[in-house]
Amino acid sequence: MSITYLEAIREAQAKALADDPRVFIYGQDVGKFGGAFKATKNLAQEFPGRVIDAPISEDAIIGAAIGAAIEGMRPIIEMQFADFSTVAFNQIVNNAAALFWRTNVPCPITVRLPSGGTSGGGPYHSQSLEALYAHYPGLVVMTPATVEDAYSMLLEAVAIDDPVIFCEHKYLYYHLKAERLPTEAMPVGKARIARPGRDMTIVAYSAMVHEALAVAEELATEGTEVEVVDLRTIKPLDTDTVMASVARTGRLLCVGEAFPWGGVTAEVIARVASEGFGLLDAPPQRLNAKDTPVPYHPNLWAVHRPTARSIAAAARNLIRL
Amino acid sequence: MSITYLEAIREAQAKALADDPRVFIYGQDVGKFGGAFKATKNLAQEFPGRVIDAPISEDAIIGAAIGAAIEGMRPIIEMQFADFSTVAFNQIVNNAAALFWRTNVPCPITVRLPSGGTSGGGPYHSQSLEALYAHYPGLVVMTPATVEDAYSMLLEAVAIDDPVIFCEHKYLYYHLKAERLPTEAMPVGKARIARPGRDMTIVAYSAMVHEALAVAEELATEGTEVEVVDLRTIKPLDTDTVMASVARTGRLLCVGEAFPWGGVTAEVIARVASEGFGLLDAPPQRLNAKDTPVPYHPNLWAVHRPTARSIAAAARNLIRL
Amino acid sequence: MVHFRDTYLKAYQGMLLARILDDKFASLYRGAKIHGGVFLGRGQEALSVAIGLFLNKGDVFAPLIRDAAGRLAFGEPVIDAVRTYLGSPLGPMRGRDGNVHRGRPTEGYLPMVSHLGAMISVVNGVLMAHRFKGIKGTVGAASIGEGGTSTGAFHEGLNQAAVEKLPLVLVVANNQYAYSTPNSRQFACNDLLDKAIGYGVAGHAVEGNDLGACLRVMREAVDKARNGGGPQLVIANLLRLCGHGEHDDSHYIDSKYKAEQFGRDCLKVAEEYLLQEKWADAKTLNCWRDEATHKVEEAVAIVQREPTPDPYQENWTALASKHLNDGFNK
Amino acid sequence: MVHFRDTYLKAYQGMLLARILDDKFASLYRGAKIHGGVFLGRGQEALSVAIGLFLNKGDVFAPLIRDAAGRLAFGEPVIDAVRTYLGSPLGPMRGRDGNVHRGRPTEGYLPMVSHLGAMISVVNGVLMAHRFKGIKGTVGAASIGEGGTSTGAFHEGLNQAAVEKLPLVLVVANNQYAYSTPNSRQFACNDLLDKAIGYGVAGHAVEGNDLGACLRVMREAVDKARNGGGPQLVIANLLRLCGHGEHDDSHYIDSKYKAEQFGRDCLKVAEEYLLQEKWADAKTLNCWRDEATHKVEEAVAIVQREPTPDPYQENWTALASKHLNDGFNK
Ligand SMILES: Cc1ncc(C[n+]2csc(CCOP(=O)(O)OP(=O)(O)O)c2C)c(N)n1
Ligand SMILES: Cc1ncc(C[n+]2csc(CCOP(=O)(O)OP(=O)(O)O)c2C)c(N)n1
Ligand SMILES: [Mg+2]
Ligand SMILES: [Mg+2]
Repeated sequence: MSITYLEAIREAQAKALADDPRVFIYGQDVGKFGGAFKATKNLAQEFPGRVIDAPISEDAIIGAAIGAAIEGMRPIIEMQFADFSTVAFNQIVNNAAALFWRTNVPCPITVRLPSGGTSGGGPYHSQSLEALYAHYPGLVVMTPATVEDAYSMLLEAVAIDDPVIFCEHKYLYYHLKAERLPTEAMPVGKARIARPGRDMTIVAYSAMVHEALAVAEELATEGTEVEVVDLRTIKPLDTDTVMASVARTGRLLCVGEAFPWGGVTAEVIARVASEGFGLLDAPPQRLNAKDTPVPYHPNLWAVHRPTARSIAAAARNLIRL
Repeated sequence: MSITYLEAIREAQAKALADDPRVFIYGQDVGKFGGAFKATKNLAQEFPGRVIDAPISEDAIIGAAIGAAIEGMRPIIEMQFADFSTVAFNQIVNNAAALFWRTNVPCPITVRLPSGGTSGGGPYHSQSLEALYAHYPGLVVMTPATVEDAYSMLLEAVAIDDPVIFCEHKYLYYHLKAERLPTEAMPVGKARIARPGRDMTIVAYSAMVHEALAVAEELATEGTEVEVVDLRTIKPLDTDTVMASVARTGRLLCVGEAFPWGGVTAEVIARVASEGFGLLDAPPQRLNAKDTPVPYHPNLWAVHRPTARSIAAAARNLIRL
Repeated sequence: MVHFRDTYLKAYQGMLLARILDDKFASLYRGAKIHGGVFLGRGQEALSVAIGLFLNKGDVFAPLIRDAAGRLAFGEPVIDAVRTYLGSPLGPMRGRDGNVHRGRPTEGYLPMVSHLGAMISVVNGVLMAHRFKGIKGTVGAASIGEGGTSTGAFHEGLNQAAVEKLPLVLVVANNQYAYSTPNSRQFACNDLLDKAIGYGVAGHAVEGNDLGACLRVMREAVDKARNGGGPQLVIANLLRLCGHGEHDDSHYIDSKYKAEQFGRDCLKVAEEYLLQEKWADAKTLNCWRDEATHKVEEAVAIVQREPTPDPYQENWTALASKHLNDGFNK
Repeated sequence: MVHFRDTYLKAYQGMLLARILDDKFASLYRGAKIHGGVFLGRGQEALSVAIGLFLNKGDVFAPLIRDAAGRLAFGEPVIDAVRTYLGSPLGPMRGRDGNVHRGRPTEGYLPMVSHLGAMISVVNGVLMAHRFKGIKGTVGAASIGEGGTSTGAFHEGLNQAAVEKLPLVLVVANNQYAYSTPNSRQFACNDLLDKAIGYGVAGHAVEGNDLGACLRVMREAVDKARNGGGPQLVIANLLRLCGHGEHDDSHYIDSKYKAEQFGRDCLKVAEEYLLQEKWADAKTLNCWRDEATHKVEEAVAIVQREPTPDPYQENWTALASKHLNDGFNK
């Protein structure tokens, strides 16, 4: 038996619904239809009345989740694509994220954002919005890179008392498979050494972890041992694990699929440069998507975002610095 | 005669309206009333039919600006507070910002965001959102710190063929005065050495420039010469000027009033660390607002954002590193 | 009729208390004792109090800036309001948020965010949760101004309530202006009541400065919602008898409105009615006024002796899960 | 009546061309020649073509995903559509955006963003610009699905047009589903037409699969808008005769709808009418079909020989002001 990243997300939701009567799912087409990506397949049938189709009203969808959370429920919200969360932006960052700080009442909602690029997705079905949500205080932002993390982190997202932005990568939905679902998991907020190495640290998250691993594989054949750190959660960001890795390797390349200005790679480098300056044997480097909307045509898309090829080039460059 | 930062904004709009028939102003209460802050005072009377009250529909306000810009107009949009632009977020980042890249048709709109904290403003009338807009491709983000820049940069914002997010600081509205309006200006996208110094660079923008200047003044009495760089525009970010300054001083402290994760300070440090690593004699440091919503009570507010006091402490710390 | 009289008297006293509380905030503002804005409900107390009055424990209420009366009627202690305006760390918002941005979410009293319309769907969510939990017979009320009806959030929220057939009472206080913006620049329908049919919800109109009318209409709307009638849209016609905030002299309000029936001060209208019906005499009114003034002054005196927030006692963490706080505020 | 006949014939040919173009996209999709989604207007061509047909040069049109017919009628060359779907660098979107996200803004043909409702206010802005520039007699049309009426953007856009009394024709294609979501989960009014009065705009209803009816109603709506009648809300009843996208088998569509009058294929309905009126015979219809097929095949053949985008020729700059580009893509 093997299970995909997408199926893991479905299974986590099934388990959350089964284990906790406070959980319900709300979003466009999540009911009988099972969601645009089938992440809620059969859940409406298995859990009658608890998987609810919403109108095309993202702002009100999040608003309702907040109200339900105040009453002790644990809503899971599916945005049809991460990109459409921009019309729910205000409710997420100004209402959900601020509630606990303002009132001492927690707001345990999970917002699932099908994120990231796929070939032919174009500017409005490809975005990676983790940096927007991490910038605002009051949110936990998860970016699982593995089937195991997709499963266990989604369960943890539901259990956490704070609003969680769960960035699940569409490219990994079908591409990524595991043998079985995990029975235990690393704590939320801890990064993972996805591959150990002594010559250079590549910090990545979500789909880019796999590009980084491919690069590590490739560079190993050239005698360069790359350590790959999978951030798992970008807020909070596990500076300690990153710093410990850089302490071992002396070199840092940070890779993200999002737009380049600000964002995860800037935050990681700023932290390492200010708190771990002495650990660095070379200037820390970063690689992001290009500073344009995400292009539609595969030729353009393949160059817009970092890939194993461009990461390898950057890594080879860094090793020479 | 003396002129405030707020008056400079009014004057720039008056001049834009007078000089260019394509310009109009659209926003809540901007007409006869002259705007919540009086930034459009008398403009409706002086330019009949060209300063238009909008309904409480930020999404549609930006949408209409985009349509008008497509037809060759040059709309200036006033958000009543920067914080309310979150409900226009989608139109700004996904429609206005992407238009030129998608279609080769420019989208010359100026969105004025009364930004930043004032005592008693609280979580929803105090935000500094420059990082959100800088993260998305396709926008120019201006953060004027002086009366002169408020005037000349707003005129330039209107002249530029791209959508400009104009972050004007509410705290500076009345506090900041100049003798006269400028007749010439530095180019957009160029940072300014607000005060030269050889021991340390403080990079700041908007209201924080003045806090940094106060610190420079104070540290000068202790024998530390602080160079203050005013970024003026945070996208594009003038890396060259920052780097040249750090080359002179060897030390970098970057200060912003926005939330700490990501944002301007992370971006500046990431650039200097990756492109100017060798210039640094000490770890680059940063100071931002705290990672909570902006508090209401003045006691809390004064500690939430960086002030001359906390910046001075960080600067003294850095000089010892 | 006895019953109505009791309700009326109670409501009047709520209006009076709200007016006196608001007046106190205005005077504290003038004395620079309040930081930031002060937003009053002057002229809107009759409508507002009627909302709060018919809600029970277990119901939910999302008031807006002009709802001092409704908040008190819903059960807000005067001192909560004072503490929030003065930023006391002992108040429900602990100096973190202020003025009209206050509430106690776990008591069904939702603290508004500034963004107009945003609280409507939050009320819906509470009502959906009640449904999930099998709690029956509760109602949710949300306030909005006529200006707020132009927001996307208003539309999405009301439509969501209609689709879910929630017991939402959405009260639109049409005070003719949104800040300085007159209705002619805000909407183009003949009557905001015409919106009800387009959402498939019940509609009610009321003269918002007539306490008796407000009580009758609001009771009907709340009862209908409570008894399975789905969302109720209440449109009240009235006038704001103050600035948008206390910084605003409201010179832009067309004097024609002040001459209209609905431009009369609802408190005065109610007083006249009380006197006319002989439900109270001038002496009683004075006595109530003194009581209310005392209540307000007492609360202010208490709060003014309270400590102000100490930023060094603050934990500066926005998350309930302390261990997930990012490292910034170390 | 001669005039109507001409319009009808032209419209029919537009529908036919759109259908054949859509079918071609479906077949290219099945052949994996198109990356990403393919979204068809099957069953909605009568309504869509009628929108495009009554717009003139100088008018503005913001179509949505099911508007292949309206786009062509508005003047879109077939090759623009093909180039966009295939991502040709020679198309209007140059491979940067794709499929239904296409247009030529300076020709009044607005390229949709995906976010539903967002284009309505953009049309308003164009019309406001016309007013500023003293251009008279132009009209703006925007399409939306019944699902899209639940967005805040729809509400703000229609209200804005009403306040500004703009010549906006807003056409709601009520095809009973938004993706898989039936109307019962989308809105609660009896008839979407009931929304018009709440905005203070004119309302029109039409059977969306009856070309004659669509032409009559749309002409009336466009004429009224053009002649100062303010915004016009057109509600069409119809059925989508395909999946949401070509990846979707639309199994969720209730078969009862297919039995309804409005569930009949508008193209067939129009053909029958043409034959019945003897405005065309079977041979002519075949001939038109062949012509349209030829046109589409020719365009596809041309585009398939065109180069694909070269990422190394891209300047990767999102700003028109090249000198203000930030340094990332150096
Ligand atoms: C989305 C949004 N935009 C702008 C504002 C700023 N604002 C605060 S109150 C107000 C006017 C509200 O008018 P109305 O809804 O009629 O209520 P009233 O003040 O008349 O009671 C505005 C524009 C806001 N709070 N939210
Ligand atoms: C704001 C927003 N949310 C979600 C989507 C995803 N989405 C694309 S089409 C669609 C269904 C649209 O239904 P309707 O408006 O009825 O148009 P139809 O597809 O039936 O023509 C959805 C939910 C979107 N495009 N925009
Ligand atoms: Mg009002
Ligand atoms: Mg539909």
